[in-house]
Amino acid sequence: MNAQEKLNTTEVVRGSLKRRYAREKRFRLFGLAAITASLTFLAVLLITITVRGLPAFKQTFIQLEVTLDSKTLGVGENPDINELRKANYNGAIKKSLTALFPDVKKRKDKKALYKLVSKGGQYDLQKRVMADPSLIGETLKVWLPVGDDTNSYIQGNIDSSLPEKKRRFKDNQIQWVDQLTEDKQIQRRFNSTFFERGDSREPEMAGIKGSLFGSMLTLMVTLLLSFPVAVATAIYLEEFAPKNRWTDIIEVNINNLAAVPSIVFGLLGLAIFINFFSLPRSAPIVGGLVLSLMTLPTIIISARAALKSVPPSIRDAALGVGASKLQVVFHHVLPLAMPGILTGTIIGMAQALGETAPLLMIGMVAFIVDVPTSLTDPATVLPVQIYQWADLPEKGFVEKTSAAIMVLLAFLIVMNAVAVYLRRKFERKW
Amino acid sequence: MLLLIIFVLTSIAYVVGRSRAATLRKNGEQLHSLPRYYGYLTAIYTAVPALLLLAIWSASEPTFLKQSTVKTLPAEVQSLPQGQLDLVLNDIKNIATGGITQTADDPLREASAKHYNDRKNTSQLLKSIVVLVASILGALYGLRKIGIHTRARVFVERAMMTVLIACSCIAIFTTVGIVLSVLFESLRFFNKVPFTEFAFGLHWSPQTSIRADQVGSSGSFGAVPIFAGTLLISAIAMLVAVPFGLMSAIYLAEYASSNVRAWAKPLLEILAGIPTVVYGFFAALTVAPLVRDIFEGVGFEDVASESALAAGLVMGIMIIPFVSSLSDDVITAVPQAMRDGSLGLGATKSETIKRVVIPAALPGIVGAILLAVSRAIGETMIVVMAAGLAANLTINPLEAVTTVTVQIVTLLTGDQAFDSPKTLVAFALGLMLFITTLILNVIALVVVRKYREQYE
Amino acid sequence: MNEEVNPLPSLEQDQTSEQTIEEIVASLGDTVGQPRVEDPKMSVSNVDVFYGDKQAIFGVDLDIANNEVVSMIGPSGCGKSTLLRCLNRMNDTIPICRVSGELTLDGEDIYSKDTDPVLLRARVGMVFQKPNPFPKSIYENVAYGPRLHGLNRNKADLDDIVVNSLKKAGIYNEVKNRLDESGTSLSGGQQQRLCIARTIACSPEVILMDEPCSALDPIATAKIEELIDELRENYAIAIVTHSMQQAARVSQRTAYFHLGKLVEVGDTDTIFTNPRHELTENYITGRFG
Amino acid sequence: MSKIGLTIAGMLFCTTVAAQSTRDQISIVGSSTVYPFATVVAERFGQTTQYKTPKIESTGSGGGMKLFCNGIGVQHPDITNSSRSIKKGEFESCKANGVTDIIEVLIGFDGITLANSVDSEQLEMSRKDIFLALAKRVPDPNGGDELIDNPYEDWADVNPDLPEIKIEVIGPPPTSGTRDAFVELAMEGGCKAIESIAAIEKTDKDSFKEICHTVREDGAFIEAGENDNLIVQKLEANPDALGIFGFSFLEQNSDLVQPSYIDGFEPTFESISDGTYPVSRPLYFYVKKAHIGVIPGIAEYLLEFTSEGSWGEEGYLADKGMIPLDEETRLSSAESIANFETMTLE
Repeated sequence: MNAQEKLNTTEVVRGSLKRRYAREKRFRLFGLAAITASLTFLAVLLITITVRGLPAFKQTFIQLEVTLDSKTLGVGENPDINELRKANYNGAIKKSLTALFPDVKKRKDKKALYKLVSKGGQYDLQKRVMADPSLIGETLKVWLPVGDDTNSYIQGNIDSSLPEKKRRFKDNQIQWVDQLTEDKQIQRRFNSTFFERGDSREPEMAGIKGSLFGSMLTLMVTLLLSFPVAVATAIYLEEFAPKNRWTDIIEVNINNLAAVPSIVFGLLGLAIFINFFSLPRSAPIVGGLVLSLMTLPTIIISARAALKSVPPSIRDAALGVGASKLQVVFHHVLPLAMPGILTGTIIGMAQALGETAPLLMIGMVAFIVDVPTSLTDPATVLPVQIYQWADLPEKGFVEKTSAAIMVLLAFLIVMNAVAVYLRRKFERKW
Repeated sequence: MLLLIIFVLTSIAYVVGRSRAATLRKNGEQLHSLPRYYGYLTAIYTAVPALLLLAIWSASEPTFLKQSTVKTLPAEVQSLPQGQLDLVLNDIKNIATGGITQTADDPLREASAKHYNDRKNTSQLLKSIVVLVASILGALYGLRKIGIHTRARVFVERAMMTVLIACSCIAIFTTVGIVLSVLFESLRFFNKVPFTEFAFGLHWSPQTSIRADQVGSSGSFGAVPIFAGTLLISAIAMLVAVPFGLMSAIYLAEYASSNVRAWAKPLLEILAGIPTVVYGFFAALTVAPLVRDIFEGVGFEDVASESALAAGLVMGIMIIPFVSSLSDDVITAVPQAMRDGSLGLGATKSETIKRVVIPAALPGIVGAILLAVSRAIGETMIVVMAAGLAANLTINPLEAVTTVTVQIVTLLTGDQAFDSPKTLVAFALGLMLFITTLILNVIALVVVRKYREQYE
Repeated sequence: MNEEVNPLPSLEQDQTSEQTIEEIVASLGDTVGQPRVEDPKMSVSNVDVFYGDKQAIFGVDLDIANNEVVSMIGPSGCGKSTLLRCLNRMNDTIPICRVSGELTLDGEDIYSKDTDPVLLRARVGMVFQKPNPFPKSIYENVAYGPRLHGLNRNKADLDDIVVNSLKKAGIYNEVKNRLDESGTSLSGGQQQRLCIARTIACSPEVILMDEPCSALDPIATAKIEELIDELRENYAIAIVTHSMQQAARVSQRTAYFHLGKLVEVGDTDTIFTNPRHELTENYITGRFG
Repeated sequence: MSKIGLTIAGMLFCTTVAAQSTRDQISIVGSSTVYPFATVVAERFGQTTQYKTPKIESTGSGGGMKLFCNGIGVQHPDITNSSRSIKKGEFESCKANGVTDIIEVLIGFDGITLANSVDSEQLEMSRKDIFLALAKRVPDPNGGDELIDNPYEDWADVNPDLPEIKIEVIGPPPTSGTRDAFVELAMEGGCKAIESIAAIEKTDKDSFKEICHTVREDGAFIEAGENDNLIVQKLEANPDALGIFGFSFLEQNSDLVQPSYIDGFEPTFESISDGTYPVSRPLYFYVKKAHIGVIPGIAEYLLEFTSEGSWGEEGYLADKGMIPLDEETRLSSAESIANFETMTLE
C-alpha cells in the first residue's frame, strides 16, 4: 500500500466524518427522545389523574339545624331498633332546609333545594340517632355532606356564567349556596367517607373501604397459595429436576403461562371453580385462586433466576462438607436467594393487585356495599371498583374514580419501590 | 384451633424424636441419620395422617350434618328437590349461627337448627378427638421407628421431594385446566356453527335473538373482523411500543450514565406496573377525545370516539417498558468484545449499535417483540374501556374496531340471551386467543433461548 | 466485561508488603534503555493513566516506528494492555479512565480536541485477545470497515478490498469458497486471522495487537506469527504478549513493563540475551511472573 | 401418584369451601340498564333494614337469566334484572331446572333518546324520518315501491323541515340491548308509516323485519361502544352528530346535550311514562318464589322497590332517571307482588 493510498483513506474518512457525527447525534437524540417521551407520558398520566382525583379527597359539608321530633321521623314512643332504622330522617332534613329558606314555595324549587344535601345525609343522622335514641325530640346542629352538583359547584367545576340551560346547577341553587357560604354554613373538609365506607350510588357517599378490603383478602389468598408453591416449584426445577422431557414440558409450560392473557385465566376460573366446584361467585377466595394461578409463573420465573444466581461454588462447598442436596438447598442456597425471590413475589403481587380482566369473569363486577370480612363474602376489588365507577352516569364519580386510581397507584408504587430497594440492597456480585 | 394443636403436637413430636435419637446416639447406637431427621420423621408421622383425617372429615362433615338435619324435618320438606332442600338448610344454618333470618320464629326450624347445632358440636368434638388420637398414634409410631434400621434422612428427603414435585405439577394442571375449560365449550360451539364459518366468515353479529322473532336471530359468527380488529389495534400498539421501547433500551444500555439508568429504569417499570384498568380509564377519558380532536382538527371526518388509534396508542405505551426491559437484557448480553471490535475499526457508537449490536441481538429482540405482541393481543381492560364493540372490517385506525377480548367480556356479561352459541362462542374465542398466544409464546421462547445459548 | 478492559487491574497482586504502589514504582527507577527511535510513527511521552483514583500507568515513554514490531511484555496487570488501548483511544469507552501525557501519531497529539477518535481508530487498527468476528458472513466482516468509512466507490472496489485483505491476512485460500458463511463458524485461528483481515481492510497505518494468540493453539499461533512478520512490511505494529518466546520471535524491539512502569526497553535480542534491569532478568528467566 | 394426591387435595379444599358457605344476603344479577336503579334500592334497603345490602352483579340481561335459571339453591341468584321481558326459551329452561315459580316485576321504563349537543338546533322528527335516515334500504325517493340503498345524506333530504346537516348518528352496536330496543321501537315504528313496506308485513313478515331492522352501514350510523359517557363527549365535540342513549344519561348530562322531539314529543318523565313518547322500553326484574322466606330479606326488598318512595313519581328512582309506571299500574302490581303472584307465559 503506498503513501498516496494511505493519504486517501485519511481524506475519505475525514470527509465523511461530519455526516457520520450528525448521524450519531441524531441517533442518540432519538434514544433520549424515546425515553423522555415514555417518561413524559408517565408524568402526564399521573398528573392528569392527580388533578382529576385530588378534589375527591375533600368533601363539602353543610351545617343544618335539624329537629328530630318523633312526628317528622314517624316513630312512636320508645321506638325499637327497626323503627329507628326506618324512620324518616330525610323528612327532618327537608324540614330544616325549608326553615332556612322559607320563601321557597314552588314544588320544583323545593326539589332543587332538597338536592343541596346528599341523599346520604339521612344515614348519618340515622347512625347518630341509633347510637343514642335519646336524641329524638332534640334539635341538633349537624354537618351533612352536600349533593353531587353542589359539591362540584363549590369546587368551581360549574361555570356560573354559562346560561342556566347549559348547567346542571340552577340559578336559585347558586343563590342559596352562596348565601350559605356567606353565613359560614358551608365547609370543605377532608373526605373521610371515601376511606370509611363501601360502595354507594351517591358519589359523595361512595368509598373504597369495601373494595380495599376485598383486594386485601384476595391478595392474601393469592400470596398464601402462590408463594410456597412457586418457591417449591422453583427449587425443584432449578436444583433437583433431572433434565428430561417431562421437566422440559413443565418449563415451557411455566414460561408460556406467564404470557397467557389474563382473561383466559378468568375463563378457567369460571369453568372450573365456579361451574365445576360450585364455589360462590364474587368471593375473594375464587378471585385469589384465579390470581394465584396467574401470578404463579411470574414468581416461579423470578425465583428460579434468584436461585440460579447463587454460584455453584457455594453448593459445592456445602456438598463438600457432607451435606445432603436438600440440606444444601435449604441451608445455603435458599437463604441467599431469598431477597431475589421476595422481589419477584412483590412484583407478582403488585400485578395481581392491579388485575381486572379475569375477575370480570367470576362475578366480581358487583355492587357491594358491605365491607367483606371473610373469604366467602361477596367482594369486589379496587381495580374492578374503578372499572365500575368509570361507567356510571353521575359526574361526581369521575373524580372518585381518579381518586381510587390514586390510591391504587400509591399501593403499587410503594410495592414496586420496595422491590427495587430490595433488589438494590441485596444485589450481590459473586 | 385444631390446626394449632396439631402444630404444637408436631413441634413436640419433633423435639421428642430428636432427643430420643440423640440419646440413642449417645448410647453408642449407629444411627443412619442425624437426630434432627428422626425429629422430622416423627413430626411427619404426627402431622400428615392427622391433617389428612382433618381434611377428609371437614370435607364430609357438611354432608353428614345435612343428612342428619334433613331427617329431623317433616317428610314433605324432605322430599323437596335438592335445590330447595339446600335453601331450607341454608335457613337452618343461618338460624343456628345466629345470622339474620326470616323464619326464626318457626319452632320446627328452630328445632332443626338446634339439632344441627348439637350435631355440629358433636361432630366437632369427635373430629377433634379422632384427629388428636391420629396424631398421637402417628407420633408414637414415629417414635418407635427411631432406630438403626430406619433411614430417617432418606425418608424425610423423599417426603420433601414429593411435595416439591407435586408443586411443580401445578403449572401443568393449570394449562390442562385452561385447555379443558375452553375446549369442551368450544367443541360444542363448533358443533352448532361450522368451524369454517367461524374462521373465514366476514360478518360478526352474535346477537342471536334478543327476542325470538328478531331478524338474523341465527346470528353470524364470522370471526375475521374481530381478529382483524385485534390485529389492527395490536399493530398500532407495536408501532408505538417497538420504536420507543427499543430506542429507550438502546439509550439506557449504551448511552445513559449509570445514574440516569438507575433512575430511568425503575421509572419505566412503573409504566409497566400501572394497572390496565387505569390505562383504560385514561384512554377513554383523555386520549380518545384528544385523538379525535386532533384528527378532526386536521380535517379528517368520521373519527370514531373509540378509534382503534386511541386504544392502540395507549396500549403501545403500556407495552413500552415490556419491550424495553426485555431488549435491554438482550442488548447488554451482547459481549463487549463485539463492541470493541467495531469501535476498534473506527465505527462511531451509533454505527456500532446499528450494525453490530442490534444485528447480534436481533433474535432476542424479535423474541421480546413476539412476547409483546402476544401481550397486546391478550390485553383486555384498555380495549374494553376504550375500543368499540362494532365489528368493522377496516384498516382505518380512526374507525372503531373490536377485539377478541372485548367480545369475550361482552358476550359473557352482555345483554343478549345467554343461550347456546353465544356463550359458547366466547369460549371458542378464548380458545383461539389461547392458541394464538401459545404459538407466539413458544416461538418467542425458543428464539430467545437459542439466542441466550449463543452467548453463554 | 472481559479481562483486557478490567478497569481495576489487580495491581497489588504480588505485593505482600505494605508499601503503596507509588512507592514501589518510585523504587523501580528510570526506564533502562532507549525508548526513542528516529522518525517514530507513534510516540508516547510521559503518559500516566488512571482508573478512577488508581494509577495504572506511570510516566511511560515509548516510540513505535514504521515497519517494525514492538512487543510489550510483563506480568499480568502491569499496564501493557492499558497502554496499548490508549494508542487508539479504546480506553475512551471506559468512563472512569483518564489519560495524561502526550501520545502522538505522525506528530499529531491524538488526545487533542482536534483529533477524532473515529478517524484515529481507522488509522490505528486493533486486534483483540479473543477473536471477535461479528456474527455476520466472512465477507461482511471484512467489508464492515470499508463500508463504514466509505472507502469503496462501488461493489467491485469492495470485492477487491475484501479479497486483498483476506489475502494479506493469509486466510483467503482457506475461505475463498465460503465467503457467505458466518464468521463465527471458523476455527479460532482462522477467526483471529479474519479479525486481522478486518482490521487491514480499513487500510490502517498502525496495527495494535492485544495478546492475539493467547486463545489459540500452537499451530494457529505459528500462522499468526508468520503473518505478523509479513505485515511488518507495510505497517507499524505493537503487540502485547504473555509469551516471551513469541516476543522474541516476532518483534524487533521489546518493552518490559512492571506495575505500570516501563522498566526496560531495547532491541529484542539485547533484552532477551542481556537484560540490564534486575526485574527484566527475573522475568525472562522465568523466576517471576 | 403426586398428581392424584394433588387433585384429591384440590377437590377436598374446594368442596369444603363450597359446602361451608351459607348465605344470608340477597344475590341479584342481570341487566346493566337496570343496575343503576337496582343498586340505589339495594343501598337504601341495606341502610334502612336489618338485612345485609344485597349483592348486585352487572352481568347483562342474558347473563343474568342464565344464572337465574340455573336452579334453585343457595349458589344461584335470587333475583335477575332485565331490560326486556323473559323469553320463552329462558322461561322453559328455568322450568327445566326447577325454577318454576317466578315473580315478574315491571318496574318502569327507560326512554331511549336521540340527542345532540345543546350548541346546535334541537331537532323535531318523526319515526318515519328516523327510519328513512338510518335504514339500509329505503323506498326510492323518486317514486316507486322499489327499495334502493339509502341515498340520503342530509337530514333535509329526508324531510325538508329538518335542517341541512349531515346525517350522523352515534349508537350502540348490535350486541347491545339499547340498540335492539331502538331498532324495534323507532325504526320499525317508522317503517310501518310507509305504506309500501307496511303492505309487505302482511305477506312476508320476515322480509318486513329485515327491511325495518337493518341499519345502514355506509358510515352515517356510527357504532360506538356501550359507554354512554363517551357518546355524550362525542356529541359535545361534534354539533352535527346525534347520539342514541338511555334517558338517565340525558338527565345527568342535560347541561351538554338536548333530546330531539320524536313524533312531536320530547322525552320527559311525563311523556315517556304515559307512552306518548314512542321510544321507551320496559324494565323488569324477576324473583324466584322458592327463595322468598328462605333467603332473608327478599320480601322486604320487593316491598322497598315497589314502594311509592322509590318507584313512585316522586321517588328516588325517578331522580336517577327511571321513568315510573302510571299510578294505577303501580298500585295494582304492588299488590300482586305483595301476594307473590307468579307469572305464567301465555
